[in-house]
Amino acid sequence: MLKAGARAFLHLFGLPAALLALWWFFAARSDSFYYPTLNEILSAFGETWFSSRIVDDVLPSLWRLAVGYLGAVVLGVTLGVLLGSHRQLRALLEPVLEFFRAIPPPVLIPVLMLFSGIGDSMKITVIIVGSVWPVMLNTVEGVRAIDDVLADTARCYGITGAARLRRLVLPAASPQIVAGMRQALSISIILMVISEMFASSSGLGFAIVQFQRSFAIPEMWSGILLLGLLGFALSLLFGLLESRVLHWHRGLRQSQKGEK
Amino acid sequence: ACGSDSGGGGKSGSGKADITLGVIPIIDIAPIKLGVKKGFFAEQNLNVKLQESQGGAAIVPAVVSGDYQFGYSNIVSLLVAKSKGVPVKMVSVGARASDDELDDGSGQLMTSSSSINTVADLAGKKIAVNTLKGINEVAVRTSLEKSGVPGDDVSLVEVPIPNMPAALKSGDVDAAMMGEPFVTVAEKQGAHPVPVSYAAMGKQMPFAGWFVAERYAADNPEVVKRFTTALEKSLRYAEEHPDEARATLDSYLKLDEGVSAAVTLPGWDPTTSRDEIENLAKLTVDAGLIDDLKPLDALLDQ
Amino acid sequence: MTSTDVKSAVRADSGLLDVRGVQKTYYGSGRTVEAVRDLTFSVGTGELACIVGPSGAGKTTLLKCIAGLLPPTGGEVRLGGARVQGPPPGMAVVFQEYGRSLFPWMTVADNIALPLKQKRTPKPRRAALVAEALESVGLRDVPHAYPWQLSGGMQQRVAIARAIAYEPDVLLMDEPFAAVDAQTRAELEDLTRSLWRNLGMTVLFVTHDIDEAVYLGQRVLVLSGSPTVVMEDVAVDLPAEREQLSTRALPRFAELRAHVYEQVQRAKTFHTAPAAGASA
Amino acid sequence: MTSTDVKSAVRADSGLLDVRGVQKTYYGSGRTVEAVRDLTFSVGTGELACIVGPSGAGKTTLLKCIAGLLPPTGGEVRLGGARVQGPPPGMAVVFQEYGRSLFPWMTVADNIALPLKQKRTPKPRRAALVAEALESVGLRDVPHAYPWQLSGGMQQRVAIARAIAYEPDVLLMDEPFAAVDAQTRAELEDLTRSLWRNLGMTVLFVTHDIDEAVYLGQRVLVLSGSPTVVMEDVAVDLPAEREQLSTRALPRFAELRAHVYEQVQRAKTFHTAPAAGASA
Amino acid sequence: MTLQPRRAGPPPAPHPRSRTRTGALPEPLLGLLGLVLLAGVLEVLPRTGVVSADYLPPFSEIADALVGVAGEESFWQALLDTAEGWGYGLAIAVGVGTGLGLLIGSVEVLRRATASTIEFLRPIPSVALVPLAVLVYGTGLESTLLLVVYAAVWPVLLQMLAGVRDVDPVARDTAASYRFTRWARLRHVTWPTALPYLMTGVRLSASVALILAISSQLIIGSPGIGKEIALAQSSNAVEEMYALVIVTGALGVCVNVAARALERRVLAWHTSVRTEAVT
Ligand SMILES: Nc1ncnc2c1ncn2[C@@H]1O[C@H](COP(=O)(O)OP(=O)(O)OP(=O)(O)O)[C@@H](O)[C@H]1O
Ligand SMILES: Nc1ncnc2c1ncn2[C@@H]1O[C@H](COP(=O)(O)OP(=O)(O)OP(=O)(O)O)[C@@H](O)[C@H]1O
Ligand SMILES: [Mg+2]
Ligand SMILES: [Mg+2]
Repeated sequence: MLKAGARAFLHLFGLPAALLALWWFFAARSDSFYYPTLNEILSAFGETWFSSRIVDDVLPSLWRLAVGYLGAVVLGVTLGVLLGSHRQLRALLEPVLEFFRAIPPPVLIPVLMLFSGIGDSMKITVIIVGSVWPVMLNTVEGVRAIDDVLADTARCYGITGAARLRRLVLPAASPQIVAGMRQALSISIILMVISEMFASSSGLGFAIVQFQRSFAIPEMWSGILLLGLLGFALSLLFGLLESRVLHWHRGLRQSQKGEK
Repeated sequence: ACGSDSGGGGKSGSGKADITLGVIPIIDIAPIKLGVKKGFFAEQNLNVKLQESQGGAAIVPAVVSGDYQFGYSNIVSLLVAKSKGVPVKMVSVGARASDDELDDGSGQLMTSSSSINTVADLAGKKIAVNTLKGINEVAVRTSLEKSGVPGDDVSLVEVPIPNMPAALKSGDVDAAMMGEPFVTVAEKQGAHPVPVSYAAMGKQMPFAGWFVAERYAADNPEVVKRFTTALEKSLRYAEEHPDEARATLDSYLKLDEGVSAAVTLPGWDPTTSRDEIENLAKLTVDAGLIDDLKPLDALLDQ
Repeated sequence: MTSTDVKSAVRADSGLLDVRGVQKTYYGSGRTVEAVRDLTFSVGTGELACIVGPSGAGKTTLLKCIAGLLPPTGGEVRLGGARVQGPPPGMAVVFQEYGRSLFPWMTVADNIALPLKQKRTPKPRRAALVAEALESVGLRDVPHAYPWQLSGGMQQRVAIARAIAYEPDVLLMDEPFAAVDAQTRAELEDLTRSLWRNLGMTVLFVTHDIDEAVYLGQRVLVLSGSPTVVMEDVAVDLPAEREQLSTRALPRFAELRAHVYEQVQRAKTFHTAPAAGASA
Repeated sequence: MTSTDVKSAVRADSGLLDVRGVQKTYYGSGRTVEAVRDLTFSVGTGELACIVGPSGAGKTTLLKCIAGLLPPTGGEVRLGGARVQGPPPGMAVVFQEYGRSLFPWMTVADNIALPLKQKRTPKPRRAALVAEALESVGLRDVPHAYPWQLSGGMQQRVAIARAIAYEPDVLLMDEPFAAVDAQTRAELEDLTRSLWRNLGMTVLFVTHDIDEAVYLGQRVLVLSGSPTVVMEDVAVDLPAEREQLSTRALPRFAELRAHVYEQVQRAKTFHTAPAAGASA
Repeated sequence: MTLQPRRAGPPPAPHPRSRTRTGALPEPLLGLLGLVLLAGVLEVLPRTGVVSADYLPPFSEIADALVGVAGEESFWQALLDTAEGWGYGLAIAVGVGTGLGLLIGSVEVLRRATASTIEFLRPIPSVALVPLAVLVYGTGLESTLLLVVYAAVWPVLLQMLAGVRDVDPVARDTAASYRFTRWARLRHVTWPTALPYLMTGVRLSASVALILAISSQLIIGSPGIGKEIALAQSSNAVEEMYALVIVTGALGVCVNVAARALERRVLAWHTSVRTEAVT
């Protein structure tokens, strides 16, 4: 038991620790202004984030992130199911969606500002608009790849409409949907940062940009560190969700390995 | 990459030197374009290449790393950078405020709201600035304090300058600190200026400058010298021939018909005096962006 | 035609199945297969007909056309007077690919209960039906297991349990007992017959086991090799009460068995160019 | 032990299969199943042994343990003297889930050729083997089709073709003829026997068809219901030359058949708690 | 489909494409229709005053500007520069992501050991790395490439990891029982299974790479469409800016068309493609 715990710990922190050590080693002998030593970053981290910034910057960011991410997931799955199950609709809309998908957020944001102002709603819109794609594309592909025998079975037994969606389409596509959601998670964080670079006065991204602009480089790195930690923490949470939603898939895929 | 001799970036001496300048595509840098065209840099045996970036995020590291030899920035950012120990120093003034605190092409507060006419009317309002913790913030806070309004009695938000007219019109912000050509654009759309501007901080006050990496300046004093000489000549020429400077604008900006004739040009007197810059530095200290005047000395010294 | 219309039409004569000139060609990437050439037959309400034919003859294809899952290239299928254009209500299908027809994200019990939920069977009745169906296929112990935790034969029996719990009017079964052991198979055969007689369903039963076809059916349809036509329609004139040992011991059983066997053997070489349809 | 060691050991007595006290328990999400309790038997080089047992008895599990695909929870499997820890060389398996064991992204011919490529069979020989194997399972016409374009029985025959083209020393087959029609089945049975006799392979053949087990095997191992033990090891003392009609007509065949049938019937209720007794 | 039952005889030879319902347009036309509708919306929105034409000009004016832009040689040079940064970046990202994905995905220990690091690195925005990139690589192509690759590698890597996990156990066992070498297993089992996932990953990456190529030009000012956009922005050349944005979007549409065509070829066997193909 203890051995398994130790191994899990090693897996979680082994590589990060090694990388940090590398940073430590190289930063210590570089005199570049832009690579502060790990010491500086860590002390900046403490000073910067264990302060009122938690409330002023981190919490608003997290709120936008949560709303934006959930919005993207809901929208992505909805669109994905629609496009995945209706070939004609997909043919009609795919080019339009691909068009928007290719437009960089820094260019898109000004346009969005025209419609949604410069408040939180704009930032949430940016997060949604940017991170809906992995969810949507994966859902489309997941829905398209539903096993034909399974689909026939559902049709025969009159499993249509909402029940079909809930009992067949979503579960069957869930491995792909979850893969898309995982992608979208980090993209949401990135877009949270990018959206907060525009018309903002609070937020994690805002803070990082300010640090960058005011040449507070250790603080900036500490912000990036925080982003990474945030991503890591959220991915752990996500892992819990994943193991609930996909436990059948795990089981199915590992069933032949026997134990575990 | 341009130029044939191996001195790219140039060792000191009077040989031909390739230099790359990091600039922002705004009207302030018209003299350089003009100067290059006029051959003032070639006279100094300098082969100049201009690299346009969006702002300090790319220019400062590029200068520090030696990818660019000279960079253009507002002085407040340079002071802040210096206060954090960024190894750069300023070699010349780049642009100055105008004489009219209601007509400054580089930094002028505009509003569409008819109820805002004086600085005092701004109390409690939302103001868009290009970058927080930068020169615009200093300008706004300084003007407010001067008018007896507490400097923090407004909320500042960051909006890129090109988006300011739209933000003004939609009422997302009450006023916006913008530069040309957007001052002219906003004016055409019915906005009017409020006496908050670079000129309001000090008429003809230098607000932007050219900087080099400390190491480069130490290794290539000769090139720096030649650069400043050519630069001075260019700035003076532009100052004295505003029509030619205006004509230059159309060569690197894609302005609408007639805009280049209408925009307000900044001042370009290159004379660099510590006192003038110290004024701005003091205001920067007052606004809380730097602690004291030490960065100023470091920026100008040697 | 609205779905209620279909429903009432089906109720009127819910089992009468009419296959008229059904033809099915698969057009695939570079491979065109005429799987079914021309099938015409009908199965009366409450009849139990078995279908035998060589592997690849098009039995599964036929069943899918009847179930409304595959549009025939030519001809039509009518059920209770209405043309089949999608899966008609009150029909259950046991697929040959039993493993893939179970929802891997649901437990065995949920797999069986889901179609009942769709039929709006009340909850207590549903639970009873699920338990009963599992019991009757000999899987009382596994309601909470997932399909992929079961052996092949167990999975197949779950698919059967799902179909019988549904209490369909028309039951289509595609080699439903292929993966179970001999004894279970015999039990399931008897189960099928008793359900059929008690519920008055129309049953179409595809099998490879000729003994099974004769033992189970009132008729045995012998299909030719691909491209498929009905080669013979054998009426099974065995007594209605059948019992594994005694019925199979009847001389008539042996006769019928031999006859069908002969037909199936002939089926493979029925067409002059036996492989013509399958070649690309 | 290096893989060359294993290889040479296997070559020495490549078919001797020794199953010693194998025990296998599946630990799943909340469901723990003791699939195989204690199996001990051995199959000599070049022997053909059939395995019968109730559905869910653990036949597939046993086969996977022998193939080195599943580590037994207890006991061990030895092949040619060496302990099986991964799939040994020269072994081919026909899986019960034939449909999923074919690679859908490859044509039928490629599916069969790929293992040969792995064995570094030279190209001309490979092509010949593929064509021959397809021919012998009656699928001459479909080398360029994809598995999902084939009927269930055809897919199963492709899986068989792949195994026989491989020319293994040890052949494990898990209900390999479940989806094919009676006549094809008979042909495949004869094919299996002739290949076995010509190539001297060791064959382990799981089936539900008791006739088939007796007809094919030199021995029939009867497994009990889960948790599984070997209930009986029946030696099939029929003449080595077998023929579908005449062999099955032998009185000894009927005796053996009846005996095994009885055993299988007993197998289901072998353990004191007869969990799986179907009641319908 | 005809209503008359058919008698035996030669097959009725319906057109293989007959599945498209009567009255429906062929797919490429439908897609074009979608784009035309979008253009219509873009025309109507500013004309009806929903948004001000000063900030979002009607499509016709954007199209005019587009024609103007297309006449300039500098535009084509910029397009070429963008395509270069994007193409190289995408190629590297897809190569690295696929390779790493296969490697990490098929070695359990690696998967466990790298999971936390991957999750840590992914949410770091490329734009935050601008100073770093400039410091190390200057303002040329290398910087753009660094930013593009950093952002675009994750979608491919993650999709690969998910795809590698999805291998059917029976297929895996089959490969194992025939003693496929590690390489053969990768090549013939893992790779085809992960391919559909990878296709999605590449499509995601392609747009991420394009976005980053343009954004980094926008910020760093290395030559390309992004720089042109920045210039148009700072000159208030609104129509021209949107014209360039439309070019960007069109690039995205092209990638998708190519990806779909590729998919029809390489995934013809996959359920998603084959069930939609003619039946
Ligand atoms: N999806 C498909 N695409 C192309 N051809 C197909 C498809 N499905 C079946 N076929 C072909 O149609 C023919 C009939 O197949 P079908 O599955 O109906 O046979 P079957 O009678 O059920 O055979 P079996 O007893 O082996 O299950 C076969 O030749 C097969 O190759
Ligand atoms: N992956 C698995 N996880 C959990 N339990 C399993 C798994 N695979 C098989 N079992 C259980 O192990 C027992 C034996 O299964 P196995 O597949 O070996 O039976 P079998 O003899 O092959 O049956 P059949 O003749 O029906 O194929 C069954 O009770 C089954 O539920
Ligand atoms: Mg079939
Ligand atoms: Mg089995």
